[in-house]
Amino acid sequence: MIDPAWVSVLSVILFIIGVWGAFTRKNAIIVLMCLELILNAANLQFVAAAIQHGDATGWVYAIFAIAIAASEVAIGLAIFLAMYGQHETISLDDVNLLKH
Amino acid sequence: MAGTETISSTFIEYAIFIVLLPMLAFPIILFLGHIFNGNQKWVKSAKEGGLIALPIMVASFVLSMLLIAEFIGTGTGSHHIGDWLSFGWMSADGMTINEKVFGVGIYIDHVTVMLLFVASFLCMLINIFSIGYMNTDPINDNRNHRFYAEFVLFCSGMLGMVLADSFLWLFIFWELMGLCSYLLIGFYYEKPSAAYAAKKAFLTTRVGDVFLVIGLVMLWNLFDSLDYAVVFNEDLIAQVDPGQLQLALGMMFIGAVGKSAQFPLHVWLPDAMEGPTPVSALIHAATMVNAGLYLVARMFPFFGAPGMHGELVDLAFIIAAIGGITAVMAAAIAFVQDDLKKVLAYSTMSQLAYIFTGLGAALWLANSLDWHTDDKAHAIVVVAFGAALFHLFNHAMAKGMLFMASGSVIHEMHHAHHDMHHHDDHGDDHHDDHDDDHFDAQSMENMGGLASKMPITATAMLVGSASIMGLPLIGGFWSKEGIIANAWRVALEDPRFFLPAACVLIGAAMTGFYMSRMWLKTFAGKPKTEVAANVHENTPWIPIPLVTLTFVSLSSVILAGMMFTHWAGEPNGGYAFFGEKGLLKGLIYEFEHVFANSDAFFFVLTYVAIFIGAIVGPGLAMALYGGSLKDGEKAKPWMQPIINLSSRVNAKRGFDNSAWANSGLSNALKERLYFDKWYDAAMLKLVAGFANVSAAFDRKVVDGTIKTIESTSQKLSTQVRRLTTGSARDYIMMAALGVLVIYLLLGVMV
Amino acid sequence: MSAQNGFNSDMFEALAPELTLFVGLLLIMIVPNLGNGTFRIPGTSIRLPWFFGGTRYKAVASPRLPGLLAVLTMAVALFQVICYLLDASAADGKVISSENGIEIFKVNMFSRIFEAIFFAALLLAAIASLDRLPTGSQKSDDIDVLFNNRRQADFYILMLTSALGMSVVALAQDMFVLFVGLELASFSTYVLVAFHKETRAGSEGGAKYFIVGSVASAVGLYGLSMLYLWAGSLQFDVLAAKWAADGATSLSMMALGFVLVGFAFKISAAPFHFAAPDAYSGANSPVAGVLATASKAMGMLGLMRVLLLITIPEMDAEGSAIWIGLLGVLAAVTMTWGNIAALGSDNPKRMLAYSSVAHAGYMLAALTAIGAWNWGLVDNAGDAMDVVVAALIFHMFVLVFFKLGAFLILGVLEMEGGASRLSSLAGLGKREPLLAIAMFLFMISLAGVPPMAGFLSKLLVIMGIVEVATGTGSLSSIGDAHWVWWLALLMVINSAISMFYYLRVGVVMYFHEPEEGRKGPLASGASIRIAIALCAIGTVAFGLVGGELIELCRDAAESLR
Amino acid sequence: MNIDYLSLLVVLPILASIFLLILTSRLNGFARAKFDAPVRMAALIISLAMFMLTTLMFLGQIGDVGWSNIAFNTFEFQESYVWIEQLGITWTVGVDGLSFPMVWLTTLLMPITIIATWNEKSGATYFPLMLMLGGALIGVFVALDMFMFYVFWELTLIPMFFMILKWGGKDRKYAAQKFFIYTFTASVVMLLGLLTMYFLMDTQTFNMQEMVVQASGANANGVWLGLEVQKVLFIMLMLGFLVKLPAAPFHTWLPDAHVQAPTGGSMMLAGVMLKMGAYGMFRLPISLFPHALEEFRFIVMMIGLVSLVWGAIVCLGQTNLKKMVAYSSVSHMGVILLGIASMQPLGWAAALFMMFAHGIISPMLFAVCGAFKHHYHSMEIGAMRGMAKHSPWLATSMMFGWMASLGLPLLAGFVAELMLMVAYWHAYGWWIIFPGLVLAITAAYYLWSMQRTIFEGGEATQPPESLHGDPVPDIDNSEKIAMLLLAAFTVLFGIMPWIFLDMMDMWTRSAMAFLGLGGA
Repeated sequence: MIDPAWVSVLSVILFIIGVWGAFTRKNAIIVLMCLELILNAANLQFVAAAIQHGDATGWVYAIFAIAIAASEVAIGLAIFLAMYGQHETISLDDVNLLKH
Repeated sequence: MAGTETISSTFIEYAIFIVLLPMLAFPIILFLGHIFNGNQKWVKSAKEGGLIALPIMVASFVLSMLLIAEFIGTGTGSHHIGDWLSFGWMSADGMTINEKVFGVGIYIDHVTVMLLFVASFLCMLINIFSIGYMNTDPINDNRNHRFYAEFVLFCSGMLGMVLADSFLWLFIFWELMGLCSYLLIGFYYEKPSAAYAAKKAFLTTRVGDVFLVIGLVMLWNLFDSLDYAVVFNEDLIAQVDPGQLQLALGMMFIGAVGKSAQFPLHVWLPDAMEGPTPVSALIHAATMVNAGLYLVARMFPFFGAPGMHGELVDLAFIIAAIGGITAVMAAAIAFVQDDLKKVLAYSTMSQLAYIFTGLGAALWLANSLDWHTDDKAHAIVVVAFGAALFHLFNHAMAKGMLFMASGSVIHEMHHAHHDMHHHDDHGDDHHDDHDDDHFDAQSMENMGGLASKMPITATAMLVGSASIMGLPLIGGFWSKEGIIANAWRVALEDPRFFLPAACVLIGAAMTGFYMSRMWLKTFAGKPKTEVAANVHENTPWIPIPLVTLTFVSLSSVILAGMMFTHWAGEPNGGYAFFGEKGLLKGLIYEFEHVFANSDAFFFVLTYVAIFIGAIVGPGLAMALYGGSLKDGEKAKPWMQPIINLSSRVNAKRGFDNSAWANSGLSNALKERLYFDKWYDAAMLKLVAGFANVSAAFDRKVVDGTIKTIESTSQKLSTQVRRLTTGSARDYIMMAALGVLVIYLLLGVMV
Repeated sequence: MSAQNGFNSDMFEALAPELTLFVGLLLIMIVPNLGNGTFRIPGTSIRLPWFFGGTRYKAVASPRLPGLLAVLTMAVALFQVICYLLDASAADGKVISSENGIEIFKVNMFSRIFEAIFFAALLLAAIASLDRLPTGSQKSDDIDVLFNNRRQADFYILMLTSALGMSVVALAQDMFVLFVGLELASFSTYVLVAFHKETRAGSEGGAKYFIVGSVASAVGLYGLSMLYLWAGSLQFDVLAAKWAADGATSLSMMALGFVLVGFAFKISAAPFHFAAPDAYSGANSPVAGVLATASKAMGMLGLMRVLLLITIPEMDAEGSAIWIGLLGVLAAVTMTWGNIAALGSDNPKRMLAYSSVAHAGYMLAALTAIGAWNWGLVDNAGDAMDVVVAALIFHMFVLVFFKLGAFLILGVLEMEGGASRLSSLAGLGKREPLLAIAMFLFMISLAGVPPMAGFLSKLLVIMGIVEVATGTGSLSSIGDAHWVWWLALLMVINSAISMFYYLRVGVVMYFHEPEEGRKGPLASGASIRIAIALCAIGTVAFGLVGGELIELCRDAAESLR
Repeated sequence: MNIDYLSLLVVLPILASIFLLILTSRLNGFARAKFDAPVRMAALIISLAMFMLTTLMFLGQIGDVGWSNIAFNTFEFQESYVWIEQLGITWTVGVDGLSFPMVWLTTLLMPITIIATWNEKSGATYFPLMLMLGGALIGVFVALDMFMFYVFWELTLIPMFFMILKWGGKDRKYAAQKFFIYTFTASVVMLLGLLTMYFLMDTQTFNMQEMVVQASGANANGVWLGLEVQKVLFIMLMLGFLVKLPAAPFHTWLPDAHVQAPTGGSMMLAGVMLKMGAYGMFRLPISLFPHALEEFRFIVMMIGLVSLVWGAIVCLGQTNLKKMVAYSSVSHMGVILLGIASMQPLGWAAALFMMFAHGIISPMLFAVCGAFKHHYHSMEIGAMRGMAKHSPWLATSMMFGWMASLGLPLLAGFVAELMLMVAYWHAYGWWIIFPGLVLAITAAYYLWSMQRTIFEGGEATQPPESLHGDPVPDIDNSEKIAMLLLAAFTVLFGIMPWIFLDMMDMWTRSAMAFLGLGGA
């Protein structure tokens, strides 16, 4: 069995990729995907920690988090769809009617 | 003088009514005038308030006379009416708080009595004169009630100032007079020149008042009181620092300079002629200008106190020097004035300067002579002080008369002009009509030869002029000789006094010249205009004060014989009228003293003064302006010789003075030595300029700072809000930056 | 304090308000759909009426029905909460835990008073919304009406779910449970913000709010996972014990930072506030009001739980909390940024959004002061903490009235055709004097002018900060006071700056002439006016006689420890 | 029956005003205009009743108080109720020699202001606001609880803000905001100072009376709270009051507020509101921090002197009548600071009397300005000349007011100036040149303005163009009554200053002794 520490490392890498993507990518869908990466990084971390501490709650947390992530994607896609309907773009940079 | 014993008396209890009656009459007349304005009964029977004011003034006069009669010769008295302000005062060590009081009361002594008489008497006469003068001039219709209201208030101010028992109340009434002078000078408010003159008068005197306040405050600090009863206490005076006291008195003197129109605060007085003539008489003779003299005379106890021996001579010199300078300066300016009232105005200034010189000399003497023990020194001091006060008296009477007489002239000129204009309505001389619009009823260039047409006025004017000039035996002669003599007496001791002494001596000749010039140009010679040829003297009321005052001026010799100078100058008031010598002996004593002085220097001095004042000055004037009346007209027998003499001198000794008249000096004098110009320029350019710059500074810099902060923060706001770019990516980026900062800060903390 | 394991009647009693919400939620979902619909038994042609779908019954077809149900639900829940608050004392509390001893919920005054804040805000917003959505004809087969009817239901369903999420946050004793509640509330609000998806602004605001918010909460979740890695549990008491034992490690600090980000977004602290103005201006006004009050209170609640339960030093321990410097800087930047930005804003909603950022700064300043509560080891340190926490609670409570009230007034204008410029408010003083007076009261209350509730709340916050800063009470100079005193100074200066833009609203209302086409009284809308009136009454009443509420807040604050 | 008269004075007008405002706010246009007259009458009756009440209190008909024997920190008509128990906040009222003259003054000015602005438009809103303002002002003066004091302090801003905003001049929008923000800014700093002080006290209390007892007990043996702290708190509190006073360089809100404010607003603003600053100084920083005052006395003096001189000089550069009068207020308020800095009971009494005298005189000045504007539609000096001819009543009122303001003896202002000069010379010697100079400058600008308004205007000059050839009107009867009343009181307190000076004197004397101040 691999050392949970490696899982944590993977989680950190995923987190960094996710955050980096969240503020570098213009495309809303890709940002949403990056968001999922962050959430998954958290899930991995929960699992790794659960293994490390021998505590089952971590698994429960992870399952909850997956559910949350799923609903988040659903809501996000719905909102982006609405946004596309109005602005005819999903580029986050181009949707800037509200500012200052 | 040591302490003031309170003399129980009947009339001092009522003395407050001398002040209160006219003061209460002020709102009453104003109110009634407001209600009945234009009502025929009000105009005819009440003379628009004139006949309400008159009984009040008479009552004041009667009360004053009763008071005076009681106090002549009995020394000083005071009557404390009550406390006005009481307040806490922290002691110097900060340990205790004492109670101090500013009280209200009446204070009577010889100076008070004299001034009280002058003020109440003249106010009453001027009131009579006003009824004749004001109510017959259509320009004053429907606003005479305002005149009488302000007039009585003015009188109450003067009477209150004289009767006050402390410098504080002196100042309060002093200011009240300032207000009334402002109102009365600006009586013809619609004339810009009157508005300007009123403002000038108030402002100039206000400058002096500021110093007076400071002086009073300093005095308060020295004595913890302003009551005469306290501050004149010699024991207390001995304890104060002479330097401080001199400063305080000097400050107060500046106030007097402003009020009495002395150099360099003299500029308001000639302009004050913008008011109606009774006002001029009031300001110049009865009230306002005397206030300054009264204030300086009030300082006598400080100078006379043994504790101050020799310490205050500098101030005495300054008083005399200001007087001397003003005497010559004003007289010189009077040379070139053509306006009848302006000549009198400058004459007032000059004569007041005499009194200041006299007071200065007297104060110097009191301060440096050991007069408390030495009888001879005592007499010198008393006579010196008395002479100054006597001149005040003489001048007030004469100048009151002169102004009323000039008012009479102007009034009649005006009427004559008005009548002619009216009768010429159907005539064909339109050119003249046009000229008449600009007719100046006050200019002596338009007069001449009035002696035959206005005998009472001319006589009064003649006596008044003689009194001012100091023609032997008449009015001011007695006092003026005394002033000149005393100035020289001091000059022998203190060489600095040569300046004022020389000034007053030269001034005597100048006075002789300009007063004669004025009389001759007005009353002698041929009429210079049609109007002057048609003047009549027929206005009621006006002659009453003129005649009265003529006799008063002429009877000055009797007062002299009654030892007026001794009585008035005696600080303890112990010297009663007739008390020592009786009238005849007194007269002999005075004559001897003046005309046959045992001291050779003063003997010569007297005759020099008489010579230049009574012969050189008038002689020059006659040479230039003398002339006989129109053929077939004759003046009264007491004037005809003078007119004849003048025409003869003019014929024999007449010379062309056009070179003088057009010289730079003459022009400078016509421009009043540029004082007004410079002051106006200073006010406009410097003060107003600075004020405008300040106002702009306040708006642009002080307020601008706030506005800049506001506009800067608005700009900052725009900048800050610009960070909200509208792009969600940027928002996340900013948040990421925020995370970094959070870690940085947490790291710092750990 | 009693512990409660598993499901039983006691638990239902303890969680009555939440259950009320749940029931209400179900009713809104079911009731508007009741109709003559039939159910065909598969394979047969027998249709059984099952009262669902089909043509709606007239009684339930009213588009207003969901709203009224929601209002009723919320009112009942609020009533239950208030009853609890009035009955309970600080010592009371009920823990609901799983069978293996993991504490999930804790019902005490602290959590209940926050629920009161949430429910009050949502109730007022719900009342205000009753007239907002188009309510057309009653004909049930009209597809548009049907659609609107559905949307009505959606709106109030989302409101109730967010209420539910918020109460979970208030009750949670486990960080993850708290997070779940937070997400539930957040998702609802994302959709509420984007509710007017037919408008460009609505969809854009929703999208931005969603993207930034979900990134922040994802980061927060990641922080939780790290915290879990560090402590092996996300129970508050476990974490607190671990923190006290280990102190700050790099892992725990890292985790703390991430968690803070999640909450900082919710309270819109700078620099995590950027989406807020966009969201507020995109959302309809009652929703924006909810974001600025309830949602912010929720974030604040989370922050307080994390910072005050886990990381605060013990009363007798030396030193301040580890985050005090961080929070101090955050507070200073947030309040100043918010105020400066609001200063020149011409859009009243954005202006209120920025002012809400500034208010977040004030609250952070108070939290900062709590970090120094044991400064100087004074006897009354506990009091000081209670006082500041109570001040914060009071502040958030009364904020509901005047901030939400201000948004509701904008809501009235929105119904007339937009409130996106300050000039929309012009002439309100003439058109509707009472509304204008109410708006003016809200504005000066926001600025902190007595005798409004906003003054009392600001006064309490400043008093709390100063009390902490002055410590034992004997200073040789002001420089010896704790530096949080300067935060108080910055706070009052900021109040002064804020006066400028609050006052401008008053000026516009009373001075300027109405815009073109805006004449006469505003479009009717009784319910929103009732909500506004309630807000105005609350603003004035709690300012004049806020004593009882302060007492309640004190008790609640005490029950936190 | 024991009636709490002071609370009545505060609560009655405020409640009445709220009632009237709500009553009429639902009405629009014509219906509302019909309410103007009854509302106005109601406001007048209420304010007159209040005036009667305070006057009867003063005359001893109510309460039988020996007014001139009230020592420092003892209060009459004292009543206390719990307000916000949880914070120790009470509603505590009381008056002493410091506050009673101001209370009386407020009740005097309220009916006079209402009369003077009898025909103000939208009276149904205006007069209730006036009542509210009056109630709030009285609240400031009678409050003995720090919280209550602050609440009323801020509450005064609101009615005044609306008065300026709704009834003001052309630039009223700017002026109203400036007025509000300036005062608010200063007062929040003051609030922080008050709260810091509260927590540094041994026994924390909002009650001013107890605070003073505590402070003076500590000050007697040392420095309460330590000198450094005292100094900082002194500055923070003074800042709030200096801005309100206003003292240079914080004075620029005043001209704007005054010029734009309606007549009634200006009258109350100059008459009472400015005095709140001076009142606050005496009530809080001076009573609590005498040591700091001693430290800062020279700075206080300099601020006063700069206000005095600068205000006067700027007056001279004004062409706007009302602005000139506004700056003259700045100048006169400088006198109060000089009085405080003199550290003499006399100087303090001078400051107190200045508050009172200026409170009677300045409303008259602004009433005149208002009438000028009302009738001639211009505020420029020189726009209308020869008022003496066209509008003798206005001209007389103007001259009276101007003369009173420039310190003419036997009018109220003189007494204060005289007392100040005495105390000031004692404390600062030759600095007296500056106040002296100001006496002259004050005369200069007043006379200059009178020359161009009352005087002149003979046949050469015409009535102003703004009248469009209409006959020049004089002031109407209500204005006449107001002017006459103000003039009468100015004379009354000029001739008989002791009416209120006695109690002020007692207060300053006992305050000085109580605070252990002294020494030149």
